[in-house]
Amino acid sequence: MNFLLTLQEIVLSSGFANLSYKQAIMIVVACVLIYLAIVKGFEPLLLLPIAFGMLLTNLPLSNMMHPELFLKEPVDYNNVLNKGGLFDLFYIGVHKEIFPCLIFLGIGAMTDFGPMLANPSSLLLGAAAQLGVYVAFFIALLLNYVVPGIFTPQQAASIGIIGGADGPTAIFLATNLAPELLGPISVAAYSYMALIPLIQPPIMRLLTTQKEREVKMDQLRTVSQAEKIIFPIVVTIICAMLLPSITPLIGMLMLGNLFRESGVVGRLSDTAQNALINIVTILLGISVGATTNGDTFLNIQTISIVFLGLVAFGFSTAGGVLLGKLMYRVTGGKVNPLIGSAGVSAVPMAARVSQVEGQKANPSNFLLMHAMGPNVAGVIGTACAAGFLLTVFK
Amino acid sequence: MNFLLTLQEIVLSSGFANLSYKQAIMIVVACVLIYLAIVKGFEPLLLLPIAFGMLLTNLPLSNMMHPELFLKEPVDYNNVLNKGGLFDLFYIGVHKEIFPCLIFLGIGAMTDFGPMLANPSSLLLGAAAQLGVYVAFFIALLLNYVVPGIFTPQQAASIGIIGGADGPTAIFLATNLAPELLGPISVAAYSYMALIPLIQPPIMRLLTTQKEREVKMDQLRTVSQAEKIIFPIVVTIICAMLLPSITPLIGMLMLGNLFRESGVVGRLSDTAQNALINIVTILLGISVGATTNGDTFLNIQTISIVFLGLVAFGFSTAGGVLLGKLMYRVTGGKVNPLIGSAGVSAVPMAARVSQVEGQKANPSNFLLMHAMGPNVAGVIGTACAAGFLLTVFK
Amino acid sequence: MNFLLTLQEIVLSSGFANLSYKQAIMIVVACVLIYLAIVKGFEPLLLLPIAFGMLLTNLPLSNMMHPELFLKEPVDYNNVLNKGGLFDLFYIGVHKEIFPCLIFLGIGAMTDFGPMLANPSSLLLGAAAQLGVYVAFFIALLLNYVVPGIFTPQQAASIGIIGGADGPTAIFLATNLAPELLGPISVAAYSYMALIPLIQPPIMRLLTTQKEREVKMDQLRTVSQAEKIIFPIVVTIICAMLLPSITPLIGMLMLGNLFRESGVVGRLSDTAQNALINIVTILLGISVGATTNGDTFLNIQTISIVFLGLVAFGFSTAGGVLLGKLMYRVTGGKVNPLIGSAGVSAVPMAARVSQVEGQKANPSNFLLMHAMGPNVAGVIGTACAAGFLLTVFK
Amino acid sequence: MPVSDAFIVLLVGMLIVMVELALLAAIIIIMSKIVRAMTKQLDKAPAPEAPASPQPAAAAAAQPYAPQALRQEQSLELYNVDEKTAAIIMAVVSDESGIPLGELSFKSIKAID
Amino acid sequence: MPVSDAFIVLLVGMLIVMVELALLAAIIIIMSKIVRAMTKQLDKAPAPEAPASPQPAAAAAAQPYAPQALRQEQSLELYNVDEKTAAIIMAVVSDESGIPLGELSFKSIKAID
Amino acid sequence: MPVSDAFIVLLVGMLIVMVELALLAAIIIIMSKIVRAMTKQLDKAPAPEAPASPQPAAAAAAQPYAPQALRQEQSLELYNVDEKTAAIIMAVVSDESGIPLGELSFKSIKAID
Ligand code: NA
Ligand code: NA
Ligand code: NA
Repeated sequence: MNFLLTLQEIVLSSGFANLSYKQAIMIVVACVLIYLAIVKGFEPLLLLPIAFGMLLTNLPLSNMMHPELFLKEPVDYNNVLNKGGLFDLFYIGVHKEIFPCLIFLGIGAMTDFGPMLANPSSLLLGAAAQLGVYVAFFIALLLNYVVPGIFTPQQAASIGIIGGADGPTAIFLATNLAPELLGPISVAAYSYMALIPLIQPPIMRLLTTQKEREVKMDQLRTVSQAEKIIFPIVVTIICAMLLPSITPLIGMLMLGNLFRESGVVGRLSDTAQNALINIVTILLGISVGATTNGDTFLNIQTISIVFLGLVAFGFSTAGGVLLGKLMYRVTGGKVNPLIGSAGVSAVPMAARVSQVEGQKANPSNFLLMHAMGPNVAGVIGTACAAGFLLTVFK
Repeated sequence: MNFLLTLQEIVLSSGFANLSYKQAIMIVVACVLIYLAIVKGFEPLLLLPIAFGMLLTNLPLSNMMHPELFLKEPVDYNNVLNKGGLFDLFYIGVHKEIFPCLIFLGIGAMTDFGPMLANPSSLLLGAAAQLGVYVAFFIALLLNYVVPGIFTPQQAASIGIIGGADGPTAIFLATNLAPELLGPISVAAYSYMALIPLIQPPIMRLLTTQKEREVKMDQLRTVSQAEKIIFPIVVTIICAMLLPSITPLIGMLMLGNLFRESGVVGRLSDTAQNALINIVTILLGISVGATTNGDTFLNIQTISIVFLGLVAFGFSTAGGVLLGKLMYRVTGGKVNPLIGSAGVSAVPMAARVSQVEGQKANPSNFLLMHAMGPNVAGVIGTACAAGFLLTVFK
Repeated sequence: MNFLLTLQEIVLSSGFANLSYKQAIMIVVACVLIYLAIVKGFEPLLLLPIAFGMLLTNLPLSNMMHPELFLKEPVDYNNVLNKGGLFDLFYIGVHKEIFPCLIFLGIGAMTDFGPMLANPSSLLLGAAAQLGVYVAFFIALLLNYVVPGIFTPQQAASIGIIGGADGPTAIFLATNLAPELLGPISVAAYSYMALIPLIQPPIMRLLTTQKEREVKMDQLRTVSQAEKIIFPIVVTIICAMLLPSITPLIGMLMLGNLFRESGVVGRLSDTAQNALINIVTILLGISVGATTNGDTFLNIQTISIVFLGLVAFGFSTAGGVLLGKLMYRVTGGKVNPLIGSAGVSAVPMAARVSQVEGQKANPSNFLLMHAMGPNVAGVIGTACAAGFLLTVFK
Repeated sequence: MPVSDAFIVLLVGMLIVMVELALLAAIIIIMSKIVRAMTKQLDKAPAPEAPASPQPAAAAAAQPYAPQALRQEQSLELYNVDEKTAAIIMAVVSDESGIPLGELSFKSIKAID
Repeated sequence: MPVSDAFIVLLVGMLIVMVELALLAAIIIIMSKIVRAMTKQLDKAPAPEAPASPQPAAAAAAQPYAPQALRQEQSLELYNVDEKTAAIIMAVVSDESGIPLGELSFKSIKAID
Repeated sequence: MPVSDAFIVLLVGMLIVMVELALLAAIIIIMSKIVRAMTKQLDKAPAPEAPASPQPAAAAAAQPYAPQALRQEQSLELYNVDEKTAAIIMAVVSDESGIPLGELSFKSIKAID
């Protein structure tokens, strides 16, 4: 052993000597995402862990994630445990859908379905706002005529679901149908969710008249606790019966909501909303981010996903607003079409956008509670869309 | 691909087209249990997740649980991870006894053994109240003369432990000796625990005289912190030495209690009592409930377990009360036999029943603290009984 | 079956009939450690779980831990899951470095690097205080001349890291290089950390003059939030680039710190600092303690580790103080060398020792904030030292 | 996958989602009617939280066995405040405090003048 | 398993549980006596919680090494400081350190002048 | 491993650690200078916490979309209250509520008289 030789070895095995240009680009991208999450407030709860996972996985030789271990079915878990890095172990929770389901448990415990129960037609708006899911799927497949072989139907379906504006559902579907695209799909989904206040208003104004936007809606009726308790049980049975493949996601969402509304398991509801969802968010965020190494991320697919995600959000917004216009007609002007755009979920941001746009048209307008109906319905709608796509493509 | 054909496929692969009558019955049973948990307050912290797990697992094609993957030893965990559904993954924590042990950690951190330390003869009452465990075991084996082959000795032992009125211990033993009966045993255990205020009073009144029930007991001495700190260490060593098979359960219970009493690890004690036990309760409850699919649940065994569980609770109550009567004699009337029934644990419900019955007999009677002694001793007693049954039958 | 025979079997299969003298000694050692943790307040958050794990694993036939399952690479995890006891399952989290990394996430979220950013020369003191790591490594290897074959270079490196006074880093390195010594190394590390107020002052006084100790330092500048946010990102990139093998540890530490400083993910920061770190601390502590069964613990190696740990702490303290003296010279007396000893980390205990010693020399001296700089720098320094040793010896 | 098939997926997919959520809406309407019809009985039924785990004995003793009504109805009195302002005040308080509106209870809102 | 064997299990099982818990009772009695005999020494021993993890520096400095009783009554002495300033100092320290005022203990506040 | 090699590890190891932390120190110094140079812009930038998960609707409405400075300076108006009392009130509120003073904002404190 020799002083200088040892030093040299250390230097040669350092990351500086092994950095590829793609990794360097990805490190910059990760730093930009961290900037957006912290300074611009882009969905930081998920984008910050995702971006940091992206940073770590692209540091040369860090060796913390090997997405390839999970791409061949059946996965050899003994191999994953022996060869895998730290993030591979976290990623098992994503790959086996444990994390998205537990996040939905927490979201269920945080969600008040009251406004939707008070106005069941909200559910139709929540359904209409899935339009972007299918349109983006369709366009993704059309892209094969431009770049042959760019997306399989499974990949197209996973990209389409970005339009549902539901992170865990997008991750659930992508993990099942196109795990190789999990990274770009989740980054796109969370980024566009943060951009909803910029994306939606122009579309909403384009599709509605001033008169429609001025509509003030009747106050919502009070929903009894019994209705709120029965609701999650009914939804579980109906949704799981119609589309069995989505049972894990919808079941956990509704269990969380039952924890909340039952009033007898406050400590479980509290843990589902706090400790559990936070722990899972950290582990899921990091490991999803860590799937984005330079080679798989920097390509034409990722750029297309960024474009298709925007298309998806746009058409979902339009779908909701258009059905809102139809309801405006049918009800003789009792429904303000602006609440339709809230059907894309992204709870509660999309509902706030409806509120803001409504007040711009008519300062005495207070649409928020009405928009919360389609908003939470959109979560169920996206889960159903995901269930349909799973049934068809898995 | 064809529009109508695709629609038809979706319908044919839906749960409605695949529902068996047994599943339908189980869904109704699950809804009844949810009703009991929420509206009647039957041990909702565990019964609600169990019942929801039961609901989800019986929705056709939901495919979330495959108890059969765990029934052949050695279990092929690579297969479990590849083929298993969401609840199979949660169930690993039950099958490997991680969850019952962590729940006991939390229970230990919540339990004050002070009243028992102040009156060590409580321990004898806690032991006597295990009578139902063995009687139910015995009767379960006798049932083989009625329905040949209905229960193996291992199954009988697992059923007997219901009489201990300790959920995690029952799950621990059943997982070890008769995993195929885990579902009905845990549902029976938690349901009867909730029914203690109905089951115990008649037996208590039948076995005691008015004069006995009127006995007022001396105030308990104060227990020093040093005793409370030494106690869990001593119990761990003694119990684990006598019955090594129960070390995981009793060790974690006592570690939790040491966290509590030591006063130097408040943050660990707090987490054991809250975040950790809540997370584990959710995962354990759902996956235990999910083991009850229609085929294994709806049979003569389940009905027998419901009957034997009641027998077990009854004899445990009687055992405690009868030793209480003996102590009443021996001490010349200083012990109120009503505190004996609290030895079935089900902390603190059984102790409250003693309190209520005592006050009915003598309005100035305040037995609660005296009943807490046998009550917490019953937890240790049931663990010992489980250790004995494990030693004999595993 | 026969009454007496059954009784006899129970007795023969009890722990009392199977206790070895080494196990008895270890039980006593565990009780002494529990005493030190509770009554003397020796780092109880980790020492109490470790000691209890030690107690449980040495109860005969308790069968909760089989460290040998993890010693042959590749580990057969299917075997671990089938044959392993409760603590083997917890231990997977240690063996795969999940637990040390998650503890570092929490520590990062708890640590304020502000004092170090205000005075970057702190980092040099934090580096100098790694001297003990290498000296202890060197002496451990020299011991081979006294007891041939006592320590391999990997073992010596793992022992040396005790001098870093960072529990998770020590566990991380030992797990990687010398898992067979994990028990004694962690017990020594946490015990000596608790003894810092006894170990450091004599060395500090020996190496400094009264005049040096009297130095009052200028007030630290305020550090802006922007600097605190950029810092963890920069450290991650630089450290992971230079020593890729330490990325998991330093990455999670810095992610936790970014959670803290970003101000936009308060709920993740809170969970990292509380529920998550507490849960992991319990599981890590118990299972690390459980690796110490009598046969592997009671030998010349353990005694040597106790001795080498003290050497390591001493030389680390000296290293920090000596560089402090150099800075005192270079700056013309502006730096008080007493803050150098805080570089051993053991946050914030070592910094408090600097404060106390400074005030003894000059009652108006207030060194605490200045000592916090080297103190938190020591965490990074030890991680770098571990990264170097991993690079060389793995 | 040919374009025609993709288009069929688009159509069937939208249809399924619309039908499923319409079905849910119908069921909710029916359920609401049933619940409101029998509401007086049910409303009193929900039991108090019955902790499954040990808790301080003395405290426990005070808890009744019988189920009781949770979250009793609350009437809000307004003084010199119109409903809109009241709604805004409530929203602001909820926002500032981070407590969901459903869990806040306002007894009265009064203009300070 | 024949009935006779099942009955033996019943008997031995009850016996084992009774013996084990009786043994525990006996040990508790002995332990209590020993503890109470040496109680004066031990009672003063339990150490305060010594957090293993980093905490705010200024607050930490105030903590002594030696074990002491937690939350003892505290009288605050002021030197050349009026009450108002003292209150502000305490509030600031509490704020900076993130420790609720109730858990901070100030022994004296002195103007450095 | 021969002694000489062990000694080389000792030397190289210390060197690497010193160099790495010196490098970090240098980068921190540079970073600090840059940050302080452009500090006026950046300081106002950090956005408020934008929760990714559903939260009470009414509350949410009040939150603005645009990023804004956290912890903006606050001027406190006092009516019929001397500063000392105000400081005490603030400290008590902080203590009772468990909210660090820095995160509480008092707009005015008025004696009810
Ligand atoms: Na949606
Ligand atoms: Na019991
Ligand atoms: Na260190």
